[in-house]
Amino acid sequence: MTKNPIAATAVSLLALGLAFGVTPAMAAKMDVTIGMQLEPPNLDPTGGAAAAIDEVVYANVFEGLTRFGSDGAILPALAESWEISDDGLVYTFKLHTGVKFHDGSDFNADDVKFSLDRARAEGSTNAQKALFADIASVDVVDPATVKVTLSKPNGSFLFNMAWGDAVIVAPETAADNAAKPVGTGPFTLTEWVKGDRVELGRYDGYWGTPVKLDKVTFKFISDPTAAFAAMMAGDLDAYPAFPAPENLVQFEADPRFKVITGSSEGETILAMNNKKPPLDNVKVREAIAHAIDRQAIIDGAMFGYGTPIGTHFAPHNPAYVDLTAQSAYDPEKSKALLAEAGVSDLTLSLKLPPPSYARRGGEIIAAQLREVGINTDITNVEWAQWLDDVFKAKNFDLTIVSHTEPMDIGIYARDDYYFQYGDPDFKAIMADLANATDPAKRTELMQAAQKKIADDYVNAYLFQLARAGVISAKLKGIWLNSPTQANDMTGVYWEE
Amino acid sequence: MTVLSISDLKVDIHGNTVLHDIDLTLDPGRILGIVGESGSGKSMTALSVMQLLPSGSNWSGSIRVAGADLSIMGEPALCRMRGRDVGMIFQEPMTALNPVRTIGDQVAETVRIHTGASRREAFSIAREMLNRVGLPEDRFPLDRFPHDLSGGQRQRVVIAQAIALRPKLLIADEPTTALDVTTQAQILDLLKQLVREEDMGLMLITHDLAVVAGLADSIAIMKDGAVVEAGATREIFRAMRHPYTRALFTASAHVPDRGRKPESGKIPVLAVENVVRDYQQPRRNLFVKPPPFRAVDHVSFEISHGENVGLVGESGCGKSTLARSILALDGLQGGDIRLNGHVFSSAGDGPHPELRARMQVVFQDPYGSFNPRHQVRRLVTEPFHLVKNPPRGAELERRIDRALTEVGLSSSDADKYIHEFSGGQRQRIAIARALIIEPALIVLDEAVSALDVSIRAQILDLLAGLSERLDLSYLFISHDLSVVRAITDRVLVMKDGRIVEQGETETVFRNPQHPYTQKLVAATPSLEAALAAPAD
Amino acid sequence: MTAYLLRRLLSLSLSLVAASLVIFLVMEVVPGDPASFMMGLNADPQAVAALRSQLGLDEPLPLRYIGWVAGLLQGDFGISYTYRVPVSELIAERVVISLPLTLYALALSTLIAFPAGILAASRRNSAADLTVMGATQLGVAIPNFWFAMILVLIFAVNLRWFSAGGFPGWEAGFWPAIKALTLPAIALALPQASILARVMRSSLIDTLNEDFMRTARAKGLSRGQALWRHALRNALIPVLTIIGLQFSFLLAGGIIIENVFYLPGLGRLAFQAITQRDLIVVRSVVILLVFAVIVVTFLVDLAYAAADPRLRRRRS
Amino acid sequence: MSTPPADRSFLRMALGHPAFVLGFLLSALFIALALVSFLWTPFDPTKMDIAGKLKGPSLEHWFGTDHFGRDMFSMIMVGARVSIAVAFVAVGIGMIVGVPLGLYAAARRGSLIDEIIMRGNDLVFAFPSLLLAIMITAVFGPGAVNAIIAIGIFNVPVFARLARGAALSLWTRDFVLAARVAGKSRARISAEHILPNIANLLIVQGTIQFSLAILAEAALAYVGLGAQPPLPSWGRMLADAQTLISLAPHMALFPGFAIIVTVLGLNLMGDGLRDLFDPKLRRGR
Repeated sequence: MTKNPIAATAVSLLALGLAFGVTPAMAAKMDVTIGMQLEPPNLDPTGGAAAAIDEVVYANVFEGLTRFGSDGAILPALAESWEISDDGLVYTFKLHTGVKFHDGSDFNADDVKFSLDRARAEGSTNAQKALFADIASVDVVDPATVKVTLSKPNGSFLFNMAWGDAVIVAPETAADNAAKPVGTGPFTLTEWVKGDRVELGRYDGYWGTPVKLDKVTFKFISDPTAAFAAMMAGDLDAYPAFPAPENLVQFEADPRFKVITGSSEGETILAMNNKKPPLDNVKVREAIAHAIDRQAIIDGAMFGYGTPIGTHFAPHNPAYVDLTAQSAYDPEKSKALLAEAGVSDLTLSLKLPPPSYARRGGEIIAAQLREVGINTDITNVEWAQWLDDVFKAKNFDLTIVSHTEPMDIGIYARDDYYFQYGDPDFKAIMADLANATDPAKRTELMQAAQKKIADDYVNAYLFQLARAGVISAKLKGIWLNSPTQANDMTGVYWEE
Repeated sequence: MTVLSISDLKVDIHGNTVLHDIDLTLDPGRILGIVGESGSGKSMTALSVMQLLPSGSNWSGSIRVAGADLSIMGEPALCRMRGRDVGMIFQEPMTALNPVRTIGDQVAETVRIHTGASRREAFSIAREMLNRVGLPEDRFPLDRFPHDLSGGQRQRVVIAQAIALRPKLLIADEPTTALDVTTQAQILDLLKQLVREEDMGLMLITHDLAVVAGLADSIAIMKDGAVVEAGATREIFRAMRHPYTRALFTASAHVPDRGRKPESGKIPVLAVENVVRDYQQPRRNLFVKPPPFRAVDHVSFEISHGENVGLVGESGCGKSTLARSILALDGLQGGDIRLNGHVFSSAGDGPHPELRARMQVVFQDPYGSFNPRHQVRRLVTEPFHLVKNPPRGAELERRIDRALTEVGLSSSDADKYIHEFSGGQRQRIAIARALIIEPALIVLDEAVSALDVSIRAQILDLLAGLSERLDLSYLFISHDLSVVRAITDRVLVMKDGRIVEQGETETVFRNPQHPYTQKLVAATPSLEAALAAPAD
Repeated sequence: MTAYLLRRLLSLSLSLVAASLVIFLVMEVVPGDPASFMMGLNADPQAVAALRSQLGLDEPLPLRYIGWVAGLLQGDFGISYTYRVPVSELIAERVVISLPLTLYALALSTLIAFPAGILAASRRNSAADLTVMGATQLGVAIPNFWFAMILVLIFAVNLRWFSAGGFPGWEAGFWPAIKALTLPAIALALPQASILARVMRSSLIDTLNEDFMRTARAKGLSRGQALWRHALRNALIPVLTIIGLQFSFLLAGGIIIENVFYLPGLGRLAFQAITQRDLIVVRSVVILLVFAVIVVTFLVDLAYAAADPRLRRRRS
Repeated sequence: MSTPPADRSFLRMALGHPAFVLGFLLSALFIALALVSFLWTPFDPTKMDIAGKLKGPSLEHWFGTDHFGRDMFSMIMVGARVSIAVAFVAVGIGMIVGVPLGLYAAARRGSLIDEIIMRGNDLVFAFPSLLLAIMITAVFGPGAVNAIIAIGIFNVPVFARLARGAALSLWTRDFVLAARVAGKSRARISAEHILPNIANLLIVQGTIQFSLAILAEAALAYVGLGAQPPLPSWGRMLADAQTLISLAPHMALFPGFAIIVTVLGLNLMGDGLRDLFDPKLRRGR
């Protein structure tokens, strides 16, 4: 870059002009404001579980060895290429050179080793430590080459490395990333007004394809009305995961906006406490499943956005089996099953976390259950309380929650998981799956698992959460689907 | 030229006639006394002249102030008249001044509003006026606030602002009623002097015949919204043509018939010995506890069987505090009080009920002495709480009936509520309440002070009669010397918490020994003395 | 008077101590573990335990109370559990929104209430009085969050005169910031103005009935002059109390309004912190608000003394 | 026949007070709606009809239907029940606890207990009320009962202060002294003489507090901390309506009007009662 003082003055004058809004109207808009429902508690994806962290920094501020594409494919990121040993145990990553962290320091293989070792170390506060569980060692071959040795073959290792929790950080700045994130991405943090917004500015030293935006603002508007008003008033350019599906109709009718709908990884279920009588009786669980009219819930709570599911699996996955018919809406059958189980005058607690799928869905389910003679005791809880009361203490009968982690049917194999299933047969299926490498065999096992939990009516499976967002009609390059929770702004631009 | 002439004035408020047939004239340098009992329309007459009648009022007739006809003056003209041509002094000096503005400011305001004088000029006039009314600069700088001043001093400030522009007419509406007698005498003197020197006309409104008798050149007696008699003061009193004038006059000077002299020698009904009562003063400094204020300072006296004892003193002398202590409502810091020889103290649960039943009380305010939610039956029987086996049924009815008839009410009044009675009747009920358990002693705390003279005369007769018939003792507390003189056998004079003089009532009043008593007696306006004095 | 203020100060400080204890204990019984909230659904129990000790949540109760109070006295509010930044920093960021909003709303409310109250009192029972009283009755009855919703619908969504909420920051300039606070301030001010106007009116009517008002009229002041020169200052004394109360109420009571307009203010910080179990933030905000209330109460006492010379006796 | 002063021609005077009459009618309307809802509502207020959601007002559904197709009018009727019950009990708690405290403090003026009661009051006043109510419901969990407690707590000092202030001025009145001379205990005097004479004041304040409690309940329900579904509540209906306000404004308007009208009615009634009870104003009439 030239060190011409006159040019610099001109640039800053121009910047001044921008600030005062005297730029010619013709100039392309270079900034974008994105609405988000939750504010990230911090900005360190390796030190927190909140999805909101990734939604701000993933691909924008931090990068990993690999990354997700908008279609869910695994793409190279900081690793230019990689080789996998034949036994599947050794991954040799060839790194990009000339990569700089936002503080100006160089990125090299040492940073990769540091990041991976830090994440898997004892006392690590990485929320997804399991991603790194199979790593046996990380070795620096040369500044541009890293060798990762696994303790056992893991078919999803590259997938794991694409997660936000596996981004590469620099040793000097890792401790402060929560408030001052320093990554290698195309954007750097310029300001964080807590409770209001995070602003990212373009990082000029970025190694990859330059981004087309100067500035990205993530604005945190949890209140759906406020979100609606803010979009309508033009305060926001996009709200990729719009919290109020009821307003989408209005956006669709407005030429200024485009409504994007894609699928998400969120299986929304009515979870049941499988160990608590009378829910330990499969007949009672089946009765509940038959009492529920999924379409009414999707229409009533989600205003039509959502796909009915009959098991805990994402419908867009090729291995998905449609089992909705098995638990079709049939109140008469439900009543018969309850009678068969010898249950009458049943009152169940229904604890509802804050999202509207739970609060609204809960009201509808309560009404539907009442039709078959089951009373519910609704308690609205905050997430913190839900974690304590439902997730940890298992003090509940029913709850509604959307499981948004990708490919998470494995939770049914956990003994102490909150809905307390842990069936030995199911565990066996999952064990086989972990060892299977043949795609056909894997599909078969996955389908068996889906059927097993549907047959056992572990939970009542409601619908796959739609990812419905609103964007300004002129904004291009936003992800339609969400293979992971992220707002990848690297390809976003304004149409002239 | 007359400063005020009113003819055929009629005022009604919301259709009710409150004044009619008012004809008055007042010449410069003269004092016109307007006398009447409460509700006679005295104040309304004054407000008509000021044109500050309450909203919803209508007036007709003619009012001329210094020749100007008020009926043709608009509000701006009236504003120019008020304060410049007519000044007014009110009854309550404690509330007549704005508490958040300095006295200098308030006096100067009269000047500034009418003359457009500069701030400095106005303040120098204010200074002059305050000096004039007896508030010298060294003790009363202009930046004093009203709360720094006593009632009498405040009344002087009010006078100063009323006369600041030397109005032709000064209206004083009960200017001394809220003041102590010694202060009253001073204020009346001041007014008189101002009238003579400034050649103003003064319209002096009062309920107290004695006040006007000594001061006014002419007098108008009002009753029920009309002037019943008017003329030169001496003429009026000499002739007493109108029956109401006569009635008022007799009532003012009324002395009830009291035959019997108290017996002595037995155990006194009440023995007060070396009583001390201190009040904790509010802290001014966080760390230093202020010395207590001694309201009652080693007071001793006795009341014998059937004896009526008066306790006189000006406000703040400690007489009410002493009364509360005697009634065992407050604790003592020294000395003791005995009733029929038994210690009567508020310590513990208070005196034994049977003992308490020997002493009852009648308060000053006929409106605040009764729970408005109870029927008379319940009000008068409240003291039966002190009796172990209170009367019931027919016996109770008989006792209520007797108590009510005793005080001149009828037994049918038992089922009424207190708001259905007049002030005088309420005091009768208060006396009935005191009488019903047949006490030996009744404490009468300013019991007739709030009553009009004619009613007061009736209540005094009642009290005298009861004392005689029922062998009752009274402790009669009052600021009004003439009343005490009329009804008591013995009198105690109290000042600053001490009894400065006591003795046979007549002896004390005829021949006061203590200088304070002398001052009190001298300051008390006396009707007889006023009429006896030569005309000036 | 100094003694009076000193005594007030002492009793207010005692209140503050009592308040801190109450807040601390209440926060202790709030269910929900901040550490497990922060780590999420699939968190490793070891990681949660590590975080708990890192946050100092495993120390004994009295020690934590003392540590907290000692920190407060030094201006150190601790580190937010969720944001991992000093609480004082968080609060400072929020105060620059909540405080101006409060003052703005208070100014609006006073500007509306004073003329309305004076008009109504001076023309008692007139059509103007009835209109003002009717309007204030309505103003008191309207829930402010509902009013805020309607304001947004009309002025932001339909007319697009204002943005629907949010705060550009003071660095965006004074006017944009004020503009962003305007709708919230109006929503907050409406009920407050109604209350204030009613208090102003009744206080003024009481004062107008005082004897000294008659004295003023007798001096030759017109009704208007008497009102301005004598009634207003006296009538202001009870009004001051209400303004003081409203200040404290607005400072904390903006929670819902801050939510509707997604303003990052103190109330919203507290509300968020409660739901996220960021206890250290909750109790710091609450104690700060209590402190603000106490300071304002004290200031009102001072203002009393300024308005009412009876309270600043010079005679000892 | 004699009647106590408060009852004398009270009815006639009340009927001549237009604000009171209006307030009484409005409040009575909602109390009546709440009572009728126990016996009858046009529809089951919890009955959903997803297909018939968000319908505007019609002859069938007077106030339209909500986002679940429930009948808004029926919900408002039942919601009145909740609002009124919560407010009533909360104010009741405030009175039952606050008034005796205030009376006791007044009877023992200047004592340590008086001091403790008044300082305790100051303390509660110093807390930001809405925030504390949110904290209370966060501790004990959301629900109507906890909303009652949270609102009730803030009513205690209101009544304690009012009762103490009014009682203090009565304690200096002569009729109280007369009762003391009649040997009555402070407790008995408080019950017999003080309480009946401050009852008017308490009723007036109670009415005002009642309306404030309805607003507070609505605010708590609005943030999700009031009565829990399926029981309808006005505040929650507003919260539900919020995102739909431009699509189905009737969902926000009707519950909003219900709150406004009820609160307005109670306030008008309270002011009316104050006028009617106030002897100063009465004499002027």
